[in-house]
Amino acid sequence: MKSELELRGVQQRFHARGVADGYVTAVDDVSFSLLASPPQIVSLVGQSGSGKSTIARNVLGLQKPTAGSVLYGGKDIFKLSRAEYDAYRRDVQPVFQDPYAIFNPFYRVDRALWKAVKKFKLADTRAAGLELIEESLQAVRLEPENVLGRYPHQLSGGQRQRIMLARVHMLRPSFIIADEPVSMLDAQVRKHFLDILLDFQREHGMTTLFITHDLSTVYYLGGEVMVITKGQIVERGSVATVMHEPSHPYTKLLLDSIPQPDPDQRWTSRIQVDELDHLDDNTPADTTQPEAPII
Amino acid sequence: SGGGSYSDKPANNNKPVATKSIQIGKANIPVPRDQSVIVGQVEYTVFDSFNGMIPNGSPSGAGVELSTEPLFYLSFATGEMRPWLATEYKYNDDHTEVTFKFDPKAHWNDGQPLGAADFKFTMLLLRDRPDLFGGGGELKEFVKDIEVPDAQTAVVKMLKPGPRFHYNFISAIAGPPLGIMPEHIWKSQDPTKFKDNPPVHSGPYKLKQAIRNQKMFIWEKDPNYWNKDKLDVKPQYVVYQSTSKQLDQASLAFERAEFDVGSVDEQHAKQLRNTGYPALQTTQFHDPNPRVLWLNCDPSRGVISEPKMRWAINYCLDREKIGKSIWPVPVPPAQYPWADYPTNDKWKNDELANKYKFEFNPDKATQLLDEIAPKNAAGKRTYKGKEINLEIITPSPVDGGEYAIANVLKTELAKVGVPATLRSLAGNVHDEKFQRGQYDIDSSWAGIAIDPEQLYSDWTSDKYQPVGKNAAGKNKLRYRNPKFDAISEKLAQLDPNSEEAKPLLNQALEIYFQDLPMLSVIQTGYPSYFNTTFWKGWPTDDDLYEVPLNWWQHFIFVLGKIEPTGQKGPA
Amino acid sequence: MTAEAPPAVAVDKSQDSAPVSGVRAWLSRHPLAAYALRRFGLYLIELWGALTIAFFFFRLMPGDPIQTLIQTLQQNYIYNAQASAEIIARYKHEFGLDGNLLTQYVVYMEKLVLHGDLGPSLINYPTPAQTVILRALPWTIGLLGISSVLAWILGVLIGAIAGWRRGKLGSAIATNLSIALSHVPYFFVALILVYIFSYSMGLLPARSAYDSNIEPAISLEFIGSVLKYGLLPGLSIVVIGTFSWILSTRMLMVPILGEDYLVYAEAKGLKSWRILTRYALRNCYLPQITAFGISLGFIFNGNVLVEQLFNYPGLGTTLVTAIQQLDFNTILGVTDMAIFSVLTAVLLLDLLLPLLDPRVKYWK
Amino acid sequence: MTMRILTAVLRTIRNSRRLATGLVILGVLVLLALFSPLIAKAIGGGQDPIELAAYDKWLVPGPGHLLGTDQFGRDVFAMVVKALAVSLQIGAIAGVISTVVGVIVAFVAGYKGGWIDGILSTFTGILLVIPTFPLLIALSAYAKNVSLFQVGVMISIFAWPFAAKTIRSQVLSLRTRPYVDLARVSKARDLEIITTELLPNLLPFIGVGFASSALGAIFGLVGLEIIGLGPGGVIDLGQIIYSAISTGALTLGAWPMFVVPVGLLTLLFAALNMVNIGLEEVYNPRLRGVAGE
Amino acid sequence: MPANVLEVKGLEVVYSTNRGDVQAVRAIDLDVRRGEILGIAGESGSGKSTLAVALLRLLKAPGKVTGGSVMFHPAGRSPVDLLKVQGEELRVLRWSALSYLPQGSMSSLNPVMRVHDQFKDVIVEHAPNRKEAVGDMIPRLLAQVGLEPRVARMYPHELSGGMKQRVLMAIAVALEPDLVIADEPTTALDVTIQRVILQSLADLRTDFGVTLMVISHDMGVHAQLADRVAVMYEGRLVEVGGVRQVFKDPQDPYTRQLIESIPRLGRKAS
Ligand SMILES: Nc1ncnc2c1ncn2[C@@H]1O[C@H](COP(=O)(O)OP(=O)(O)OP(=O)(O)O)[C@@H](O)[C@H]1O
Ligand SMILES: Nc1ncnc2c1ncn2[C@@H]1O[C@H](COP(=O)(O)OP(=O)(O)OP(=O)(O)O)[C@@H](O)[C@H]1O
Ligand SMILES: [Mg+2]
Ligand SMILES: [Mg+2]
Repeated sequence: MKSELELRGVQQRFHARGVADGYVTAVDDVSFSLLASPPQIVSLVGQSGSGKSTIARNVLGLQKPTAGSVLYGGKDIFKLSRAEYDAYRRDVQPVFQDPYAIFNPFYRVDRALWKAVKKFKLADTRAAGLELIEESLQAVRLEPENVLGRYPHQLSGGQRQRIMLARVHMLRPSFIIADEPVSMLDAQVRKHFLDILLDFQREHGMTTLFITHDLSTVYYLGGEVMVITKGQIVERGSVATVMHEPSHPYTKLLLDSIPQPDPDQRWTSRIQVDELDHLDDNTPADTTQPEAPII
Repeated sequence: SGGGSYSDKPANNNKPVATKSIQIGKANIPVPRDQSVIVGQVEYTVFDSFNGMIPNGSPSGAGVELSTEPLFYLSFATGEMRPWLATEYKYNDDHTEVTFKFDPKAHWNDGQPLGAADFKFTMLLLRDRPDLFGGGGELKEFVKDIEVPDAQTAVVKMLKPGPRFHYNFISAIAGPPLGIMPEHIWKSQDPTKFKDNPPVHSGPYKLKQAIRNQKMFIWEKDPNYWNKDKLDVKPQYVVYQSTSKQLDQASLAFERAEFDVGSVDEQHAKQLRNTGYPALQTTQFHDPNPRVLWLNCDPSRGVISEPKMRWAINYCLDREKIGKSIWPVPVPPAQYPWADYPTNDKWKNDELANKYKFEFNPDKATQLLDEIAPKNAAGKRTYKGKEINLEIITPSPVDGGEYAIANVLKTELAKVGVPATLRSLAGNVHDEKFQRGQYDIDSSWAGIAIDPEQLYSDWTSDKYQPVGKNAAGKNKLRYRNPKFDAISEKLAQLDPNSEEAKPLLNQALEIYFQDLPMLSVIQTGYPSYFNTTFWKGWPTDDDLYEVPLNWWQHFIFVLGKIEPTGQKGPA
Repeated sequence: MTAEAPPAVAVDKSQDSAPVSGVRAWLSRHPLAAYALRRFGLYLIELWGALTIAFFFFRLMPGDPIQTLIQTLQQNYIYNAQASAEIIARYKHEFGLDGNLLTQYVVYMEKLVLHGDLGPSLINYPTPAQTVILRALPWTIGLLGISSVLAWILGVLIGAIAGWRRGKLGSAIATNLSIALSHVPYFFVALILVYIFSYSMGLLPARSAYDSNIEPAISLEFIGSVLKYGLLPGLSIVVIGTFSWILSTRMLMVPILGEDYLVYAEAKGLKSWRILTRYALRNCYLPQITAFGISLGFIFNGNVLVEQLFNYPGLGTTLVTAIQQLDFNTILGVTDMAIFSVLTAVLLLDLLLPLLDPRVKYWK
Repeated sequence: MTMRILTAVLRTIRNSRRLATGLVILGVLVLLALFSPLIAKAIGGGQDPIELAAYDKWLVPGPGHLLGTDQFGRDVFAMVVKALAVSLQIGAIAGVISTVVGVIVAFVAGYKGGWIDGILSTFTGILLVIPTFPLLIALSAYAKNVSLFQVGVMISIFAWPFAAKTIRSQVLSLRTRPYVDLARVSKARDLEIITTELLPNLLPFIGVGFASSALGAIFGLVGLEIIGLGPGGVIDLGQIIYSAISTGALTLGAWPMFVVPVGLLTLLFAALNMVNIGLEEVYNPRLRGVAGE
Repeated sequence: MPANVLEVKGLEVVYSTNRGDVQAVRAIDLDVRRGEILGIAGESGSGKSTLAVALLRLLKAPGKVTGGSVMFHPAGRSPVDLLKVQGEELRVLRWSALSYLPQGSMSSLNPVMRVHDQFKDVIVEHAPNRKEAVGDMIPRLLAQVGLEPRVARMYPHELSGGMKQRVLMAIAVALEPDLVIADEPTTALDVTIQRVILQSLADLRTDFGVTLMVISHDMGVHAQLADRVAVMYEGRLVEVGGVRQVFKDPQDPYTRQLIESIPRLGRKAS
């Protein structure tokens, strides 16, 4: 029972003055569950702003849903006892979207790994810890000497993402919550990365919730898929079924819009622009206002 | 060391070495320059009110002095007492009644006669209205009634002997403690609200204009002045004006003859002299207040309440050095708590002064200190088991003379093992602490006294207040000595010039020297600066015909003596 | 949008589709009005808080201010009479110092709010403090207001250009000068200006606000005189003020330079000046407006010494005089005034900025 | 941790010439201040050169007195050196206190959010608009005998809201960074996140806050002295300048009394400003390589 | 009219860094034919953007062109070497002959100017004679990319990413330039919007006859849009050819690898 992560009627609203009723509903009555065994890969696809990251934050306990609950081993994760909380933290770990912001620019990248070693008591001695770290780095096909002791800005995006993977490899959680881990990587590195995730599933029995807007990666990974739009899951099923026999029009539109890397399969029909235009949604308007200096 | 002092040689290279001619600047005044005397003064805040009975109801140092007159003038320079509004005062034998005769010619500047009725009106108003400044107090203590047998005669009947009652009507340096007000103006007014603007006073000048934004008062000669025969002032206008806050600016204005009186400091004056500036005339003026240190005699303040401690402090005072190097101009050391005017010489007693000789002698100080405040194991002086530390305060700013005096003392005290803290406190913050006795040493000035008993009467036990309570302008020293009290009480009943008073004064002086509640440090010299471009005949060191010689009330006598040079103002 | 989740209660309420109260519905449909209302509420709270803090600061002074005050005044007049209980009682009442602290506070606030009355001033008793302040205010606004605005305009312009043409000699000079001088207090510069223009060259007056030969009136002569007398004090504020605005504008400008829209504007082949004014400057002067609003408060603080130096009949001189005489009503009045004007300026700016800058969200 | 900060500091210094220059100037000034007692001793030759009437007054600069003497016959050079120490001290005291308080308030408000933030921010906002000068006077009347330290504390009382305001807005933007989330899923506690994740990244802002409080304090002190509420027994640079002004030293030809302390202060501001700007350049990747002149 | 709009010869660009110089573009020879859509492909860091900014003369320090020539043949004007023109000459050339479509969904539009004014800017600057016609031109241009006229009155932050990108496209062709260089025009957009944009780009060529140079790392984009594709690798041009040839019969091993590594629907991980 412990090895189940379940969302039950999760709803997440945010204050947004200017919207008719004062709130936006980012996640709307979402329920699904993830099983630790057999290990699986469940993908969540949807366009930007559809609520994917919000679900990830709910699952990770970083954001308390406004309604509904996230259950871990049958218990609400916001009401766990200390021991249960420790287990939950140990078992549910993320790989985040943005490889640039995930590291504190002030520290060397090893710190993220060492912190995991210390906080989760993965090793008793420094030497043992180092061994663990090196092993995990190798598992994600990074040379420890190329990575350790470097600052984040000295590494490429792909390298950074893989360090996050190494962290997960070290922790061996039952669940990986991967929020767009590959969107910023180029094709080759991306493939590489996906292969590692598949490895994890196969060799270490980790279940992954894979969040993406890119259907081709979903296809590559296989397993289950859920399609989300406007906070609601509109379609779910095995990748094969959903990709080949989409039932929801939104899924069809998504599939249709992927540019096929084949000049012989060019689009012949046009899609209508106005059905996509929303004046107030997506693209978070940049709110970065330089702070006025105080004179 | 060094190549001498800055003002020894012309500092400004762009100026000729000796200016024989004066570059006359355009004074910032709205009246003809050659008919005006311009007095440089400090800050004014009040421009529309001339009621001295309410807080800040009247400006001071703004020329009001030229339009108000006392009953008598006393010149410290000559010792001469000049009857003015009154022609005489006369006590009865037991000093319980005093009669003032008024000059029949006297009238207010609105033409109404001035006399005994106004006197009576003013005195009774103040006696009965303790909520007015000057009200209650002395008058309530002494005045039973006032009779006015005729328009020029006022007879004050007193509740107890008051041989110094007439002091209240003498202008000695500043104005008299009590001035009289025209009954016909004030009778129908609420004295807490009335502004008396423009003021109905008497005096050779009348207010022409007060300009707030220029911080300026313009006084114009009153053509109907009642006492023209005795005093014919020469300038048509006297302008009182705030000077620049920076000394270089202020003195530049002086140099350009934009001011006739004041507006330059000693250092810049020295520079002017050295550059051959022809129109500067400097006259020394001794403030009737010597610089003194007030010492707190309250036992709760610890070691400072010991006379020996006060003597130790006395031995630490290097009066010569202070007089020579600290004060802006060289001044003599002081031993008596009054100014060294010839008028005051009669209060001196050289025999006593020699017996209690004031000298700079740190060794003697150390001896005394070892007796009362031995050093503890840590090498710190202690009094009754507590380490001593003196709190010195002063109302003077940190670059002022009194601060510097205190600073020199502090340094010397440190050398004999007495640590002290020194703080300059702004006006009321200082007064608050001073009045409440929350200090050990206060570096400031003595009060003005016409005779010593005036000082002593503030130091008696009945005026004592414990530390923390406001001593209300009286015994701020918290001095208590029954013997001194007794002498002071007897003196209070006597004419100070009488034979009986003499031995008592000597006794009091001896007690003063023994206990030293107040330490005189130096006689205070203030140079006064006059510009001779437009006016000549100012008082000089050789012919010091008047003190005080600038903006105070006695200034009218200076204005009566000066003459125009004939210099025309700039276009 | 704010990061926190709404309280569960609020969610439940909207879920069971209970009719939302009329006002709330209206407000949610008119976000600008809702914002203005909230902002105004905050303004009132801040105003009240600041006035209260200022009041208690002064009233918690140790000792008995009125007693000291009367004592001092009596000494000034060489009245040797003891301050009578009557005098003390009388002026305690006059100055609003009788009763316990809370009563004093209530009385003070009541007078202030209902009648705009700050109580009698001491430096010019019995003139009310507000009269004393209002008398000085036009001069301060004239001198400091104009020169602060001028400094702001110059500083923002030069700063923008310095950021824009960074790497050029002129820009380097402006920047480094600003670095060195932007924190120098006004009165240092004032002194140097006085030394040069007034002392050495005798060109400009360094005292007072206008020529006393001229009667104050709306005449060319008078205005000319006011300008002439205001030139030096004004200039000292403008010089240093400009430097600090240069520095901060440049700091705002430099990151903007990396913005894509500037590269894009360049690619559009627009003239350099046009890019600077329409693209770069327009994006960095808005925060400077807010900063200017806040800096208004320091006009009351920092320029006191300049006025003092020039014997200028403004608020600064009044404040110093009031301080020297411990005129609490006036000091507190000036303080209240500063608080009021800064808060009001910031309020107005906050309400106006969303209209000026399309990016500023009024629910920030 | 300390090692790491040290290397980070070294790294940043290497990256900015302006920062390095600022630090060097600052270092020289601090050294000068540290050695001021020795310098004064050397000048005085057994005697205290800044004792009143130690020498004749208003001596022109010469071999004996490099910068001449003042109106009380004190050696101006010795005064300036000692005053520099005092000014630096007051700056440091007020800078440290207001920065520490400001940082704590900013972190509590910015990180906790909610009503705590509401209250703290409103309070800071209120303090920000109260003009400090009159209040400083009221405050100094409280203290019986203000020491340098107490004056520093008083000035800090009004300086911290500035630091708090700028830093809070930074905390607000930093606390949503992914690395904070990463720390949270790594079981880090709030305090740990604040101190180890957020604080280091705020160093430049803290530096700016420190510098402006320090500068503010140095001038605040002058203001207090002018109204006679300064700390007893010490001379600071502002005081020398003020005294030069009020005595008209410039026209007397005693220019060192004005020029030297003004120069030192300007140097100090310039140094602090350079450090600030340098720090921002180094930490703000957008400014990197762009801001350099 | 010459058949080539642009003839790049031996272009070299270097970035100097404190760890030595980085050769971002190495000896590139490339012709752009009039009226075609040329795709530039290559993995991240291969120098695509550097090439674009060098051609547009927008290269900023520490970047520096160290060699080569770029002959530009605008219609109705004499050919110029883009690397040599300076100041006013360059400014005049911009937009009316050579325009730029940045990856603008977020930040290429001035946030404080209405869309309308950002159009007007270029028109006033480069075609003052058409100032009067602005009122008609803008709605027409917007309609061309499928936007309503009211968009002109909006501020950038009121537009979605896709709308911004289309506004930029409309601005890019406002003066009917000879060549439009588009750097990653769809990268930050959703697939659905990307498709719309790609459609519109194709329309632009049809409607305005402009020549397009489209930079993207997404091979799918090139397959859908380009006539010819140039593949870059480590600053070099490894292959240029017709789109079909490049995809079906890649000559260079790197190109082959690039095409193979694309995860695509219908090809599952083994
Ligand atoms: N902290 C927040 N405060 C307010 N609104 C938020 C917050 N986080 C997300 N939202 C809103 O919730 C909606 C869903 O956002 P979310 O980040 O979950 O989308 P996403 O599917 O992850 O998008 P992307 O693919 O761009 O990452 C969006 O409209 C977003 O603006
Ligand atoms: N300002 C710069 N300083 C130093 N090196 C740079 C700079 N800009 C780019 N480079 C380097 O030049 C090379 C080419 O970069 P460029 O941005 O042209 O690549 P790209 O093909 O556009 O990549 P992407 O697909 O990620 O946009 C890279 O190795 C990059 O690191
Ligand atoms: Mg997301
Ligand atoms: Mg690129």
